[in-house]
Amino acid sequence: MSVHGRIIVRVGDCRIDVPIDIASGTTVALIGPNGAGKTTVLRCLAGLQPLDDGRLVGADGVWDDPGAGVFVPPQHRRVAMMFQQHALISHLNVRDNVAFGPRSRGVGTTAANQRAADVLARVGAAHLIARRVTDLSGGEAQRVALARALAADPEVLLLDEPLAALDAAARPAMRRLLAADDLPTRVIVTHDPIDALTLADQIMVIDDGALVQAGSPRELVDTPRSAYVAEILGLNPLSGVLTGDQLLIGGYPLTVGAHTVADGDVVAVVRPRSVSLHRSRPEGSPRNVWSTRVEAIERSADRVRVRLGAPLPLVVEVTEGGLAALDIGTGDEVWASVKASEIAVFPN
Amino acid sequence: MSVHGRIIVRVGDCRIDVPIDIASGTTVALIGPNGAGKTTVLRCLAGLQPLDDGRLVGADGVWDDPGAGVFVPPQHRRVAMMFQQHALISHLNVRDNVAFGPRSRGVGTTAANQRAADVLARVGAAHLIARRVTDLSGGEAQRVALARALAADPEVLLLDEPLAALDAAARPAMRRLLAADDLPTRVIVTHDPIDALTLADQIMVIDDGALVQAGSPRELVDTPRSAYVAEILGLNPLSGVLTGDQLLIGGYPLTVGAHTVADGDVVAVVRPRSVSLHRSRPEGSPRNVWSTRVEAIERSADRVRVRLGAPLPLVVEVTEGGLAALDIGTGDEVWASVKASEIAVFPN
Amino acid sequence: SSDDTTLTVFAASSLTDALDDIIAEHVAAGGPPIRVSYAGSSTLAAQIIDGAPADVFISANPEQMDAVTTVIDGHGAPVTIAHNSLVIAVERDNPLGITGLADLERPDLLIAIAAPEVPAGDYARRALDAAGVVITPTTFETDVRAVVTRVALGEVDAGIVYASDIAGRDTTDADTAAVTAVPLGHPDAARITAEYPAVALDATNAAAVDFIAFLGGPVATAALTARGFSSP
Amino acid sequence: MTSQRTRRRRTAPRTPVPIVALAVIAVVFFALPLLALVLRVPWSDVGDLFTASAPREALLLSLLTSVIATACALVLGLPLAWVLARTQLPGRHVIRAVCTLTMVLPPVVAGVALLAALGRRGLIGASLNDWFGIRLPFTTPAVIIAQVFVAMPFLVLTVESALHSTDRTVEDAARTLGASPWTVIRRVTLPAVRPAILSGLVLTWARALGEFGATVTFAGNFPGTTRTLPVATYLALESDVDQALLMSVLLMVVSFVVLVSMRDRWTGAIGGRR
Amino acid sequence: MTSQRTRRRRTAPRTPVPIVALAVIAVVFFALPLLALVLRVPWSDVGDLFTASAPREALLLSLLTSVIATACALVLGLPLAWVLARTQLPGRHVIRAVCTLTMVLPPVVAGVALLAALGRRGLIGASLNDWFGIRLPFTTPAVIIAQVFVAMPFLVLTVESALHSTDRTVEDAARTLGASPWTVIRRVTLPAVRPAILSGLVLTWARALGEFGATVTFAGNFPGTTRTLPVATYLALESDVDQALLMSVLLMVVSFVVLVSMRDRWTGAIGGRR
Ligand SMILES: Nc1ncnc2c1ncn2[C@@H]1O[C@H](COP(=O)(O)OP(=O)(O)OP(=O)(O)O)[C@@H](O)[C@H]1O
Ligand SMILES: Nc1ncnc2c1ncn2[C@@H]1O[C@H](COP(=O)(O)OP(=O)(O)OP(=O)(O)O)[C@@H](O)[C@H]1O
Ligand SMILES: [Mg+2]
Ligand SMILES: [Mg+2]
Repeated sequence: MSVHGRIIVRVGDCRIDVPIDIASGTTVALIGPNGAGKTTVLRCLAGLQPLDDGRLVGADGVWDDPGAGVFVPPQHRRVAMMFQQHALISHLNVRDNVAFGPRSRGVGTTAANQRAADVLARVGAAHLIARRVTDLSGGEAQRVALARALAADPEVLLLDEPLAALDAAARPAMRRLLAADDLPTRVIVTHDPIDALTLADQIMVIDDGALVQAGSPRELVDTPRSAYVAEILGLNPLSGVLTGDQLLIGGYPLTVGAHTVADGDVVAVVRPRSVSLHRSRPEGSPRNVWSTRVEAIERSADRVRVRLGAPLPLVVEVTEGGLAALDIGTGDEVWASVKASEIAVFPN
Repeated sequence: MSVHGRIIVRVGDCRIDVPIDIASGTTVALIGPNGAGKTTVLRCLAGLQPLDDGRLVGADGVWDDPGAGVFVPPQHRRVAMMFQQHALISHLNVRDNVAFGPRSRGVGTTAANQRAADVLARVGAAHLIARRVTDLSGGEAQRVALARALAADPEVLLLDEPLAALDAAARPAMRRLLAADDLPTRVIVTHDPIDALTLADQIMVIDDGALVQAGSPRELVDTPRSAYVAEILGLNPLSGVLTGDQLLIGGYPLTVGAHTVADGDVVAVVRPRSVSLHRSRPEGSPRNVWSTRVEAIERSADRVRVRLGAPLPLVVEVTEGGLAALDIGTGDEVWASVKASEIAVFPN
Repeated sequence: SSDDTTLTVFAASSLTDALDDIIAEHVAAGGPPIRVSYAGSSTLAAQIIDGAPADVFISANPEQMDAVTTVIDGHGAPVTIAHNSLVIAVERDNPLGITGLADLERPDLLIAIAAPEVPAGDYARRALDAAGVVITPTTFETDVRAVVTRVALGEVDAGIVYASDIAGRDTTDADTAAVTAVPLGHPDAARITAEYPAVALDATNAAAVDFIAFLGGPVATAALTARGFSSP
Repeated sequence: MTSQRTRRRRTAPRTPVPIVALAVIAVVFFALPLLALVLRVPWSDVGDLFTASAPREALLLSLLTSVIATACALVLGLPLAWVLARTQLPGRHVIRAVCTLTMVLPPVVAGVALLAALGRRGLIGASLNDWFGIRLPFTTPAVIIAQVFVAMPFLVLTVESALHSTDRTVEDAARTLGASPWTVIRRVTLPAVRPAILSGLVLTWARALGEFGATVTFAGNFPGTTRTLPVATYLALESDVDQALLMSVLLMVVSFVVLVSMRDRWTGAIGGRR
Repeated sequence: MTSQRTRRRRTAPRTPVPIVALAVIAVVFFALPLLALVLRVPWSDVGDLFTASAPREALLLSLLTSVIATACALVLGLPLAWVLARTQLPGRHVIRAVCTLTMVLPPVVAGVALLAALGRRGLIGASLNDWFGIRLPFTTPAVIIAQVFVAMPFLVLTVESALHSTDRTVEDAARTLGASPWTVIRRVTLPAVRPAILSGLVLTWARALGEFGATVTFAGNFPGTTRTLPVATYLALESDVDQALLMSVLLMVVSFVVLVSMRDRWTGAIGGRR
């Protein structure tokens, strides 16, 4: 089911105004900082919160149009929403929670229970089927909440951080599940850029109630249209002033490559991989070379991120081997270099 | 404050038996799959759940010893716990929630409110200070819960997934906060191996109520003592049968390097970075070369993970450039190679 | 009683208006201050037996007086201060034309009498027996006041009540005006009357003894008669 | 009422001593008069109570009417509580107050009010009588009406209060899963407030069982049809205090057995929690 | 009672028609008799009510005693509710049943029980009298005791029920933050059950205000000290029905004003929610 329109709604002091353009069968990822309004957008789509203005149109007709006085209640939208805080029905056990959707849509008890068992198995929670939901651990509850939304067999799945409480080992399987072909149109709120980039056909970046950028993962990575988008995707954003191919960042000059941005305030983005580190001043092609200090070294399983200090607060990704070869530690002095062509600039 | 002892407790059908050895001032990360018992361990440390057996001794004396009938209630342990579901006091506003700890410990209203304001600013929630906690978004509530635990000024901080609901952009700052020197002993439950590896002095891996491995991040990455630990850290575990330097995995033979493991059932671990991909059969040193199909390609901001099919279900990490050069897509045939010395084996 | 000179009287609640008048006269005549607790005779008796601080007890029937005097030592002699005859209460202007107990046998009538457990019900039954009349009441009210209310509200067509229940009422109000008394219409039945004995619970309490005497005197009798009681 | 009510075994914090002390005083305060009452009962006569048919008849009528009244209160009271809690009805403060007034009114006056409305000359009782020949007073239904009138507010208030504190997000979740408003009410909301409903029903039943003033005023007192146990007890107090005490104790015993046998269920403590 | 009670504005699901219909019937059922009562009152006499001192005196006494009784019920009832809900006391089913019995007992019998315990010849009343010279019956404190005795169960049951459904995790959180059991009770638990406490207080106050049978039996009927408005009303029914009705309506009006002025507060609806 496709959904189009524009959500305009106030919650508290926060005004939300987001255009909606969800194509049938696609997966849309909603990302953005805390309090941006992601949950609110899902609630509007679900019909739990009426629009103040704007309009929502599903493939089956108008869902919400305050101007025209049209409002389709949640149970007639064939959506299913999974809540950030799970919202399990505490007096029903796991099976009955998951079977709730099918039973509400008129499926018989046996068939609904069968469906519950199937879906629970799919999310790796088959062993929890007879448990009281009040006895579940955080991650177990999240699996059950996900199963419950899936079991309802909706035409639009609204998932509010479906993987946040899952353990690392379970995530890949669950990601594959969320990417499965047999699922309907999906709208997934996530804080994990990797999830957004790998799962979604379209990413909507929301900040402070407004849509900052929407596009395919490729588009967003290649041309993040704001520093915020770049940062959220794990790139290094720097603000500065551009004059021709000269970029001044906090007084420090960088040379940038070919670009189409007008002179003035800009944001530059540097990928962590694009920066090289050296023990001594490097010779060669990179046009930007500077000396700095290592502020921190963060290790993950198979990569190392080096945080650099003034003049340019960049994060640099190196390999373990590279780090060993450099033989540097926190506080040491290093040389950094980046090619002009690796610096992307956008208007601020 | 240091805490030592052994937690033995039953919850439902799950028996938890975990030795505890937390040195003063260190950060301990608790990782493990959903339902492993991490939250339960925190609750025992906090004094919210009495031990069935075993013993807990803090630096200030015995905390819990069911054998001796000793039990120190939570309010006398100088711990502060942050809950997975936040557990904010819904009739108090944000400031009063955060000031609750200091006020309970006898700090005057003005000083407690000042402390609340300071700590809220530290977690990036200064603007929420006057809000009702029932009006917060998921991530906002999590910041407030974190602030509340910090403001209590405990000697042991127990944090149950403190970053799960935070947006990607906020996480680095919050990680730095959790790594700050002025914080007391910390026990952090997390599902993010990166957090465990970068924040913790000691990692405890718990599975099914038992301690699977404990050690420094380096130790765990270098010598994961089980397939589970390897998997949770993002490595590729494969089970097989070892005979000398020959490893048979589901019928497929691999050559492994020098090792000290006895013949028989073993688990082999291959790092995603150690595997190379090629369009055609590669010539050269790697002793393990095989042909397979690309099952999936997952992109993150600046790396690409390629999931390989039979005979060896491995995940391989390549660069965007590398991928472009290979010019492969899902379903294509590729050649994979891994050096014998890059395969680590452990007894199963 | 905080003030030792205050006299405490426990009186049957049907005496309320008459006794309030009498006490006013008594005080006006230089008597001590008096406080009264009105309730059903049986409640009062139970309270006195339980040690309630009463100086004078005025009962609406001899049985409760007996119950008290057999238990309490040192009481004075009970004096009957009033009688109360029975009448038939009907709606204003007697639309159904009831003229006596005999008419109550009419099958279409809804009739209320007090339950036999309470004095008024006991008297009513005796009156009916004396008249040889057999009726099927619709309800046995728990007190006689309720019988009057029923008639006043038109819920029943007739009821057997004390004369004082109707005569003693404040005639200015609408409800009471809706009730009319019809004599029993049978001489034997008319002789059945309720008796109000009063006693000083401590014969050595001069004020109490004085008050009992005052109750038997002409001032009190006049007040009681004005409220529909008959003199002993 | 809880987004995720946890049922963990936990260390119970010690109850502060002043709380225990006051609770003990409260228990003694309740238990002592009841004990004194029981001691005063002439137990040697207890056989009469069961051979005599009057108390048995009254007890049966009391049980029957109070149970039916409780059922009626449920049928009418639940919807009323729902509307008060869940709609934004403009006059709901007034409606709530109106529906609470019968608790405050002396029961006899409540009976008078019922007569004024439903009696033979009453506001609509007159029409009922003239058009349909229905006369409510002096019938068993009148007993039930009187009991419902004075006892229903207990159910309404208890349930309304609980409805306010349920977790609406759980209902939201049910709605997005396709549940109609009815299904949400039936399968999500009502089960969530079940303890409140049960305790409201107990309060209502208890009040109905003990009801005297309104009953005697509106329904009268006729053995077998309108003489309930409280009415019989009241009358017995006039003539035979011992029998009255015996009957009260009978009422107490019946209620006691019912209340104890419900154990923790009607207060919301979960069944077998240790 | 909620780990995270959300206060989002939401689309209210439409209330199903049968619910509205039944609620309307319930409202009519309550309103009609009260209306009929009000219509029957001789409003022309209303002046007398305020010039005569007796009704005013009775009203003041009723307000005073019912408020004190409610306060006593709070002081004793909260701890009792706490102990019943939060301790694993072995005999708590029995204790709860004992503390609920006075709701079922006909009020007059409750008064007899109080006399049996606290009367001058009573179980402990005799000792009180002999040793300390304290005589409770027929005093204003006796009125209050009678009211507490019959009305306190409403508070206990309402609060206990709410205590069972609070979110214990929030209390756990408070404890790890260093809060003593007292602090947890005072700053976390009691505020969380505040709506239940308020509605329990209203129920208790209402029951105490309307109390008649136990009062007249245990405390008697002395103007100024024990004649409360319901007692005065009952008495007036003997002689002057109109005045009795007027007084009842006075009682109704007072309660009505109090109830309406509390708006949604005592039922747990949050203050100004639309
Ligand atoms: N009832 C309310 N009253 C006032 N403000 C509210 C209310 N509900 C939500 N808000 C505010 O609206 C904004 C959007 O909330 P929303 O829950 O949609 O954020 P979100 O994007 O889901 O955030 P998160 O990632 O933290 O879950 C937040 O600033 C939140 O504090
Ligand atoms: N009251 C209970 N009754 C029965 N089982 C329980 C109860 N509480 C917890 N459990 C079970 O105990 C196990 C451990 O729970 P715990 O909450 O400690 O897990 P966890 O490691 O924190 O998991 P997660 O990562 O999902 O939060 C789980 O299997 C859970 O289902
Ligand atoms: Mg959210
Ligand atoms: Mg957990």
